[in-house]
Amino acid sequence: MAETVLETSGLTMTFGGVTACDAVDFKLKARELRCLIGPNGAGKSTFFKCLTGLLKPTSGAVFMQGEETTNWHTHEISSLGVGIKTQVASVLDGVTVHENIWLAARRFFSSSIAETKAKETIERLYLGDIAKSNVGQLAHGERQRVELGIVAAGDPWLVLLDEPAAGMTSEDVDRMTEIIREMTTTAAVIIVEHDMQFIRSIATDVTVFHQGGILLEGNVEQVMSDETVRNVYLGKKA
Amino acid sequence: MREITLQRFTLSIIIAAALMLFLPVIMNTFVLTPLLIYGMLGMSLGLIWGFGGILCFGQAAFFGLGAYAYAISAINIGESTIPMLIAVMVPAIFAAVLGAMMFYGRLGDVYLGVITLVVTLIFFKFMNSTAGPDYVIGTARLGGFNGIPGFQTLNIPGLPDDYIYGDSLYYVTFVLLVVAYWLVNWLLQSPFGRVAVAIRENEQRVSLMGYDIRARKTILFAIGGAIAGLAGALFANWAEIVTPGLFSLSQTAEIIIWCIVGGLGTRLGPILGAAGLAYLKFLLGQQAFIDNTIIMGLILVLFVLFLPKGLIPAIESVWKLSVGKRRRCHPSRRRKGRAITNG
Amino acid sequence: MDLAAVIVVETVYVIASLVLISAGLAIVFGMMKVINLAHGEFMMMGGYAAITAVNLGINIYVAILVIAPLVVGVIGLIVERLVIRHLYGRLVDTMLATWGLSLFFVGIVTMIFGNTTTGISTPIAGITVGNYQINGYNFFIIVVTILLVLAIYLVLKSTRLGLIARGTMQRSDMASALGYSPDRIYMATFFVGSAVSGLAGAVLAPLVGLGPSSGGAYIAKAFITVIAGGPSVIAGLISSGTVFGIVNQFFTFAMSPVIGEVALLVCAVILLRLLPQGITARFFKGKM
Amino acid sequence: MTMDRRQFLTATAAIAGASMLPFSVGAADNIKFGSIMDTSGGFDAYGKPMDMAMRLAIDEINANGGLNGSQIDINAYDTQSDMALYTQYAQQLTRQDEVDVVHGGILSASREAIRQIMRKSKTLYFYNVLYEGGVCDRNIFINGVTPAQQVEVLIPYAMKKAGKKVYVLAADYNYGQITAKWIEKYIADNGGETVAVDFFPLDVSDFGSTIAKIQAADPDLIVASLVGGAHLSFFRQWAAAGMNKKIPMASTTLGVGNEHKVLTAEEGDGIMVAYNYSQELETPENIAFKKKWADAYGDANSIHEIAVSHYQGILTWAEGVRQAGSTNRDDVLSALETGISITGPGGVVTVDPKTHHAVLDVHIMEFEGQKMKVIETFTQRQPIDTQAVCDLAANPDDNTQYEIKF
Repeated sequence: MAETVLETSGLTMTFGGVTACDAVDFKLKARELRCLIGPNGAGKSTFFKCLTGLLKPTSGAVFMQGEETTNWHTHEISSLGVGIKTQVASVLDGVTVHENIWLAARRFFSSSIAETKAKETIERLYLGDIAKSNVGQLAHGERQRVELGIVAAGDPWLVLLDEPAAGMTSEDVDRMTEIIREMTTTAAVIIVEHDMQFIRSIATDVTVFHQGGILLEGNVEQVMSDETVRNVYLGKKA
Repeated sequence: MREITLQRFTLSIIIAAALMLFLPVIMNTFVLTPLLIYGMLGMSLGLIWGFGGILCFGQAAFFGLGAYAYAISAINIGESTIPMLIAVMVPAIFAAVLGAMMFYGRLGDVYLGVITLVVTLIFFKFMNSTAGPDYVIGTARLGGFNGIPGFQTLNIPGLPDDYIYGDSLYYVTFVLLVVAYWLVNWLLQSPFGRVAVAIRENEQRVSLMGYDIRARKTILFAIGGAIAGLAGALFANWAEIVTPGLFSLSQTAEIIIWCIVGGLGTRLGPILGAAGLAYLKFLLGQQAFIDNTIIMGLILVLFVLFLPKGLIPAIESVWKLSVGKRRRCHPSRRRKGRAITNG
Repeated sequence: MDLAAVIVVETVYVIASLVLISAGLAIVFGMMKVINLAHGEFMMMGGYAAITAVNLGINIYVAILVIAPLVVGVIGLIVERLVIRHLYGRLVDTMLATWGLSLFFVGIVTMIFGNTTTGISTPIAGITVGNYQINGYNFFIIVVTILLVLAIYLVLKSTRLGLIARGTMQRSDMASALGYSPDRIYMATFFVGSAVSGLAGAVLAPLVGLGPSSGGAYIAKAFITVIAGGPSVIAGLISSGTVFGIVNQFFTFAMSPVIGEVALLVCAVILLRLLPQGITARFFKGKM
Repeated sequence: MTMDRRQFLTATAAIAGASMLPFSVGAADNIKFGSIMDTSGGFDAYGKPMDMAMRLAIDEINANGGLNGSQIDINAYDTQSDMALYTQYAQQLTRQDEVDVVHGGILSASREAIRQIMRKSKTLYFYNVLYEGGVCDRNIFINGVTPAQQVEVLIPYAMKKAGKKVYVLAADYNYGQITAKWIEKYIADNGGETVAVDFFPLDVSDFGSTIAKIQAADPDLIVASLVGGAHLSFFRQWAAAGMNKKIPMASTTLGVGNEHKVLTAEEGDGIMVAYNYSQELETPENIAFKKKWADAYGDANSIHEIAVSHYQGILTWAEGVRQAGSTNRDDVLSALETGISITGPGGVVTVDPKTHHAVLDVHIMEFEGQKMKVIETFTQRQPIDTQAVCDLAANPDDNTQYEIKF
């Protein structure tokens, strides 16, 4: 139960003279759900991109299930069984919902199993009605859900989500919460998020980023009531 | 699902066979053969550009390379079977190397265009400067601007004196085009092809799914190179001479125009675009009233402006519209039409 | 020693002519992210405009420096209004459409002037360096190029248009944010870019034979120079022009003009592989 | 584009004929004359006047009652300077139009493409262009000047005028490569020294470094076998550097496409050439020819060397048909192989039976005020380069382009 599936040590990312991520040490256990929060520019998105291979960290290391993945390419990291959703919905516009999800499943399973997986995922995410539609024609919330389906289709053991609730209706958010909860039965999940309401509804533990480093980690209520956090995060926001 | 594919396969074979026998009735085979060859060449770019999203300004390089590889090996070997294989392999390997260099270097669209264009120019300039007697591969003189004439042309495998030319070259070309078409079709329906289309749609997403897009693009590029190479070899056999003009900018431009006019992202579009425009060029050559380049230029500009998707999708949608009207009373059947959109 | 001087002059000349033939394309690409593949034909038409004007008895310098840029600028304006403006933001489509235009212009010029090579003589006599004669016109080209680069620099640096243009280079929505119609800015930029292409074609016309398909000889080189130069117009042009010019001349003198050309192309491929965003994306960042 | 009504009508008729009807229907007993020529694209400066010469010749024959009582129909195709179309139209001419003879092709590459098709289909073929020599094939007749005919007289003349150190510039393809060898041979034969030979692909147009290199070598004479529009800039840049006043120049190609009229007098004056034809020839045949041309096309300015060569080639073929009394290929071949002669604007042209090349007059000329002034005339020169390697009487089945070795 207490096995660590993701770990970073001294993860640092500098752009020119600016240090966006400053020697971050971070650990995540199997089937844990963790939210990364913090004001804009706190470094949480940079940290996220370093985990997913979209950015190559300046120094430090990333370990996934004990294996060092520091300078790996994105596709190599996701091939380990990591599901990733980026900030802006990244889906395949010109093809159908089913094709999107099938392709994601096909990376890990044979064609016929992928077909079953895709069907299951489509059921699970309530995408049945639009399974044959081209993703390009869908509404924002639906696209976000399709991307979640892509993430889920490969049966990942680690899921990384960047702002999954952004721009969604409350109904969509509820559905999303339910889906993510279900994911945690098999996978560890990291969510980068602004929406405090969503975070409260879903998370137990949060990590607060500030000025490129980790300010505080702990239970969501406890963190929210912390004076320092209120100052740097909520204070600034107001 | 499988039954439908089989049915469609049989049906298309029958259509192809009927076309193959019918076309020579209305047109001479020596006019038809190059149209088929250009169709194959158009298809090769249609595959990597229309389905793989790789805009290659250098498809002429693979075409020329195939033709030259055939001519040079045919002079050295004599019998045509192995040279045909070489003519497919050489451009494929070259495309793989070039593709690996570009895709592993993560070059963007425009830069890809520049590099492929530059590579074509290098071939053009190099081949043009090989007139001297020092440029020899085996017993074949490269010949510079004048090119290489007088090589062994296609023969029945194993019988170097039984040439396949004229009408029989037409039939062989037709069969090869149909085979290549079906291979491309099969490829596009396979997981590899579906991933390729996905890469065209959104590289980052596919990479996030865990697919190595660099390797896949490289392989697709090599397949496109191989088909262009085959077209080049057939062209060499038909023209019985290869010249550096095969590598020229205008040749490259024409291939791109074929694809745009026919319709990118369709399987038949580039083939029909190529054959149609090549025939138009052939007809224009028999008059002296208007310069051919004006027409080609206008066609390209007008298509980009008004029909950027090309003829085939336009015809398809018009047809669907009219069929849709007729079928309005059976709303249950309307869904069917769109399943093709991604193919 | 004299030979060394001659080689230096020839090299500077090659660099200058690379910058000159690429400038119009660079302006349009830098400001508008539009690659005008009819650039070579714009140059060719600049050449024809100058030659026609000279044949009509107009002073050769007026023809080259005033008439040719104006004529081609106006052609550019028409092209922008009729074709390019419908395609903003569609990089590949503009490339294809301008490629079509280039074929079209070749055809039109062939119909008007015939497909024969024409030209005018250079207005400047040869210059003697020690035992050598150098084409005096080379110096004219070098001077025109320097003046052109200075002019672009001054316009960008100290005029209002330049300010907006620089803003637009960084962010395409800048012009509208500043309260200017981007449509107007693009139109003006394309006019200037076309005029510079016309100027380049006219300046080179006395040196090379001019035919309807002459443009093809320039477009590839200009295209490569601009792309390899990267996002900054002036720094990009000068840096890539210098690299390519030196490589080209070194191999030309050491071996032959063909090897020189091929070396230039190979160098371009290597450069783009190493610096895929162009030289100025890595060095001279943020310069003009 | 200049085109008179008749040309337009023929052109439209040709489209109609070829596109509407899959198989052409001409008047059954008319002679079918096939023409295949670049009248657009990069080489049309050569091709257009050749096409005009061809139409002039055929109209003239038809006006005089045709050949053996039959009128001649022209089947003409524009290959647009595109190699693919050469093969295509050549096949069209032989298989669909079933013509009696084909005249045409300009560049050597196009000739090699056409030649093989004509040979296979046993259609008589005439190639009427100044070229590098060495083609040995019984099915083809070649009417242009070859290097030995031209270079052998030009080089001694130029060397006598300029000096013994020679720098050779040549176009980098078959023609240039082979001609450069001949030039070197004759330089050596006349006791001179070849300082350097530089080859330039046809699209090179910047000769700055070459001009510097030439000066470093400091020759007495330049011989230029440069071809096409891009290479024309060499002569401009040469003059712009003031070199035309310092080192004399001879050329084996300049003027063939009327380049002396494109260069200014300033740039061109003094360049030495040797060809079969000059507009300045004062023979009655030439005066009559220029008048006919001017009557048909407005003025005679566009006439050039290979247009005349083409005209003479057609006259030669017509004479062959007359003597054979039919258009049957073998009969015409035998008639031509008797060594028949015609007198054209460029003088007497005789078929050499051994090589199927032409025996003709060559004139040494100098550019002067955008004209080619005739200095000296050498009559009835044999194509000795090709004669040295080719004997069709002994080997009628030969099908090679020999590269002449010394």
